[in-house]
Amino acid sequence: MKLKKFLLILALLTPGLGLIVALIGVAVYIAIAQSFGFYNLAGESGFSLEFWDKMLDRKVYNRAVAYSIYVGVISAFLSVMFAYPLAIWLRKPFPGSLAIGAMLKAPLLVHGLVAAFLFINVIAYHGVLNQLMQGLGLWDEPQRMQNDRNAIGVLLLQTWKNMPFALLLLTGAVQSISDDVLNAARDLGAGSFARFRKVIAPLTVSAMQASLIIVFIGALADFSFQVIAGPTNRQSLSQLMVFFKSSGRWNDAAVVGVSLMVIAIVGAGLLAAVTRFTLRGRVA
Amino acid sequence: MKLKKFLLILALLTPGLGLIVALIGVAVYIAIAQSFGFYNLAGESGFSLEFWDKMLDRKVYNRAVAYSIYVGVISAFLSVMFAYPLAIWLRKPFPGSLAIGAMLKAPLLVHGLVAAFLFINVIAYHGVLNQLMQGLGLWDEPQRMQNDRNAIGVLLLQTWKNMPFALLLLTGAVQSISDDVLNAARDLGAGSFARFRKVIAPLTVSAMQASLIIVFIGALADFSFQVIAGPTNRQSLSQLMVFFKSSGRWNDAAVVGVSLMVIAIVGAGLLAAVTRFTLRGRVA
Amino acid sequence: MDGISARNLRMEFGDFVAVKDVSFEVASGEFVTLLGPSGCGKTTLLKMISGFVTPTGGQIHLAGKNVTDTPPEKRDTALCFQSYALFPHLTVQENLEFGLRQKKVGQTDRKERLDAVIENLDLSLHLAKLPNQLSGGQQQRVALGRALVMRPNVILFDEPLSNLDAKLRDQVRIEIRRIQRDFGLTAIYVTHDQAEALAMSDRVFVMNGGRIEQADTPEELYSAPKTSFVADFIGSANVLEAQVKSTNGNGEIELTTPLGRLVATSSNPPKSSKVKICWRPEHADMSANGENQLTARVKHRAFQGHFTDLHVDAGGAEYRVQTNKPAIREGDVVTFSLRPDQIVLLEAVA
Amino acid sequence: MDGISARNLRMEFGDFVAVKDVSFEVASGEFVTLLGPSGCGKTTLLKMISGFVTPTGGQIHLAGKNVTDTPPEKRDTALCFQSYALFPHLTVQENLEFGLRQKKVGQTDRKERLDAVIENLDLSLHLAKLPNQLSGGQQQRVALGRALVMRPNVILFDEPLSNLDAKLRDQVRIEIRRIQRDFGLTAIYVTHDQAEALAMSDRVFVMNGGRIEQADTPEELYSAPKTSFVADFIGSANVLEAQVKSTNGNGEIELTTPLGRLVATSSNPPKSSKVKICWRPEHADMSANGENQLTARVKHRAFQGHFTDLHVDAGGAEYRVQTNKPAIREGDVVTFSLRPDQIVLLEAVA
Repeated sequence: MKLKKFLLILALLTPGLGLIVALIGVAVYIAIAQSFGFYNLAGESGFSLEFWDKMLDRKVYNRAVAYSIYVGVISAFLSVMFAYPLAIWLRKPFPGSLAIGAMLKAPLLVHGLVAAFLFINVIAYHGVLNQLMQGLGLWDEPQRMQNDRNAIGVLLLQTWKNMPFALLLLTGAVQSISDDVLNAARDLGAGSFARFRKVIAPLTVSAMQASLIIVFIGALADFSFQVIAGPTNRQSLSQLMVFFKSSGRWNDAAVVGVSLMVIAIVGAGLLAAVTRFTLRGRVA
Repeated sequence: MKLKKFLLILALLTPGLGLIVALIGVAVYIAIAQSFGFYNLAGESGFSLEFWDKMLDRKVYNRAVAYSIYVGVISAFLSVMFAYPLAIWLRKPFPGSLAIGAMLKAPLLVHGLVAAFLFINVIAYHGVLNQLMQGLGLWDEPQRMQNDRNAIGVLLLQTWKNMPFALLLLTGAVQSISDDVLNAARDLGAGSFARFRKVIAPLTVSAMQASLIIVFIGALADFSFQVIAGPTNRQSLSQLMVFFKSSGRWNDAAVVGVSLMVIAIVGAGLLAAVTRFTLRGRVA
Repeated sequence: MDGISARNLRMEFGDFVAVKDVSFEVASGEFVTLLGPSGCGKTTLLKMISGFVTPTGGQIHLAGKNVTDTPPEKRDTALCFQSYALFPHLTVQENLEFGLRQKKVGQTDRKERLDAVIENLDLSLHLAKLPNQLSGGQQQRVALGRALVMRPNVILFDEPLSNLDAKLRDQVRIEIRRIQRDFGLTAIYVTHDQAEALAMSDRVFVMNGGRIEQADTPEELYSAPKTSFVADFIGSANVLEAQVKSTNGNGEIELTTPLGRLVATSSNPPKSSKVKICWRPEHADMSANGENQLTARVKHRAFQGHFTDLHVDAGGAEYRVQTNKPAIREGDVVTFSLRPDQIVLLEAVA
Repeated sequence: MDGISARNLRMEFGDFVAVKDVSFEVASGEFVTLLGPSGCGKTTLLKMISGFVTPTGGQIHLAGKNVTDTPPEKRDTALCFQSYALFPHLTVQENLEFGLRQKKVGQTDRKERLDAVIENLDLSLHLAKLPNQLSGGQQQRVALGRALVMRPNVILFDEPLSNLDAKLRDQVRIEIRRIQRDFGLTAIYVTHDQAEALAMSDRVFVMNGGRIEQADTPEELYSAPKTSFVADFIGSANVLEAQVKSTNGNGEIELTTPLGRLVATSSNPPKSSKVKICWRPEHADMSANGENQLTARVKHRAFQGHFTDLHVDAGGAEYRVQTNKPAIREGDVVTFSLRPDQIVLLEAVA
């Protein structure tokens, strides 16, 4: 079956697609070049390790790297950790399962920024949570929860935002495991944890990896949650990049941008490897 | 099959889930209340239409509403428009289809902010595109493309970012249509466009709606693309909300936040209705 | 005793009663088939025995032990699934070992049991392969091996041949029976295919509407069905209602039927003055001029090789007749006779 | 002519040749079945006729018109799919109308054609239902109706009964044949089920390895298979090699075989001094003492109701025998004879 018309449509799309691919290629190349001193829009262009050198010495950069990785990794694991049991639970329809599924996926429909705003509203110094706790007499004075040092607010928001996505991916994967295969494992003496470890996890490893990686990359480069709910004494890499860019320090911004990409790629690879390694010998 | 342990896990999760649901409920309630003058952190609390009243009169607000809807709707339609033919094309595996699929989904793995940065890098006033065009002698002087008035940059970025998501949803839906059903349509005399309009589109309407709505809501509340690549003379609703919040004008921020939510819900409903109406009589 | 004993088993799903008060005994080493149309409760019964379904009422004993509330992972049964249900991410060897590792069987014992099964099922060439690299028949053998290696008291089969083509089905059928005998297993085999049930079983339990209608050897089921359901389900007998006109001391019974007067012989007296009777399509004798002579018009003919299936119209109703005369065509009028001992008396008509 | 004519059809997929130089004629109104195991090329051939596959070589004429390169949407054929392939989002009525609307058939004509099909297939009660509200048999009827309403020159069936249970299969089989006759359609029917092919067809094309091995009426195929493949595929004949020892003028042929000396009668002389021969399991006569008397030991027995299948061991090879004596058990030694005219001479041994 040759869908000639679809091929025609594709042919019409190709220049656009090609452009996008070329654009990405060029853009990545430029960012890398820029981080090494080329395309210097402010000063003299030419190869130089100066920008990387200086950046790697900056405390604010190193703290941002550590902080972004922290947010990315923890968010990824929390999201997947919550999503897995839910995906397994929702594998077979039961009365009310549709409603629960919809409710759990609701965050996909609420923009993160709105969620962050709502969240801040609740935990603000004069916010409703403080008022409630004081009203109940549990707290003597309002607690400062907003923009907390350990970025628990950001992690909460990231998990809240990303868990449904992981759930979506894992539900599909978990549903594709046949009842018979799970029943066979049971018939052969595997309890529910053994079934998870030996059958469900290995058979859904791709979805697990995809979830971990996508959440990790998203949370790594978080900007809006950080701006609204993040700790004030830390900066994420995105914040740093935007800061440099808005100060016109393009080469420094490029260094941060390239760092983000490298960390994203390396981190994604590591996460995939760790997942596979943990399930070693049980993965097809 | 009663997975007792999973129910146990769920029981352990319930407080957490309940908390999240309660939190969202409370947060939405507070935002609405706040927009009507309650929970005034700066001045006196109490019911008041003042904040809505004043806000609806502000030109900047009305322009932000129109602008955000513009970005949301156009991004949604562009993403779905590009994703559909690709999804149909990639329905059956063919040599190279995996690679193409992976390439098309790559934007899911690149954080939007990094993409925006790269994009800006290319089209900047002293950027590579201008240099190239001048070098080729096509342009006499550099063109100002950054932060363009019509937000074409933002639309490009939104489409680039969201198309893969729509593709993901649509591919699954399109793949679930059996070959036999498409062949039957063909055998009964339906050409490729008739097959799309009478079989493929009605059978994938849910995925189409989901794609439109998710992209719409995401683009509606866009913040980071807007900050980096958006027109400087326009503000998105998110920008406005963050602006009010950082100025300590909580009630005004709440008005914008509630507006965002209302527009998101109404817009999503309208999009779903329009889709279904267009395919009226052909949808199960 | 060492087999299976079920007492008053009952299973309700909401308002629907899937199994109604079923009791039976299966002797150790016996091969019993649960046969019936879909929805008759045979799969539910199998799931009760394997433990995936807990009966609403009644008890199941395996080897003398009450296992009614024992979960499947703790029962000494092994189930062969219709879909084979091999673990797609594990090699054949890992699939075979799965249960032994779960039950923490020691290395030496494990190896010995594995080797026995690998040899018996001729799997040695496939140990390192994944299930999707095997043919349907090979997958079936691995599934069988994975169950056998557990050395279960009872082995359960859920329509294990339905995904194989006709030729392979015959082969695997023979293989399953051989292995069941070699290992001395008690077997419960679920199928909706009467040919399979007749060919393989020591006894067949014919199920209908959640009950066992008749539990008998294949030969007995075929020659002496007790109800019209059994007569129809096994061998598609022609069933009709008859009025008993007279009986004599020799077991000869005179009947009035829609086909006219028929004479049957039976060692048992009829259950009522109005009963159902049946006769088998292949018992219509087109050459004999004996008693019970009938005339009918052929409505439909289907050549089947060593016989020809005819749908004939007689007395306003349609009957099936088999003949080995392929020359008969649609529209022909045929005459055939039925031997009195081949007319079987069934249940009373309510 | 008004039927189908195919000349030297050939289909290659990469290195694999699915159909090799196939030519045939199907008369208008004829019902032809393509029969063969999976991979024999029957479905590819059907797809060529329907237009979903363009042959690598050769030509197809429908009603005298060369349609070799005509896409399926422009061909006057209608295909009934194995999966029914109903449009799940359309009602039964909309499914039936789909093709007519595509072909822009006017309202009056559309209604008339629709009504004819609805009445003929008894679909009037289901018109407003969606396909998933119908049973398998009803879906099958809608699929049939959707094809019939197009009033095609040629109707094509791709194993249309394989998703129905045995009883329903018999009914629908009869219905398909009735409709094909009523509408005077030329039909090509693909199946791997020999019973279906024998029961339904005017002619059967037995396919093997991309070729038509034999094209004949069911009766001819059964009584006079030309090759060992046909003999085995239809009715599972016992095939063995034989050396021709002598022939006489009366068509009597003396053979030396692994079973000893056998005498066959044939109107045609053997193709070579070494040929394959076959005999059918049901032709083994356990009561006769005629020529070709053989003795064998029963290795496996499968009771099948009106006959019993035996696998017997004779001269070191295994043969299938059918008997109507259910008392024979595994291990018994049986004696049977074969009538010379029931031993069929097949192709020469290379």
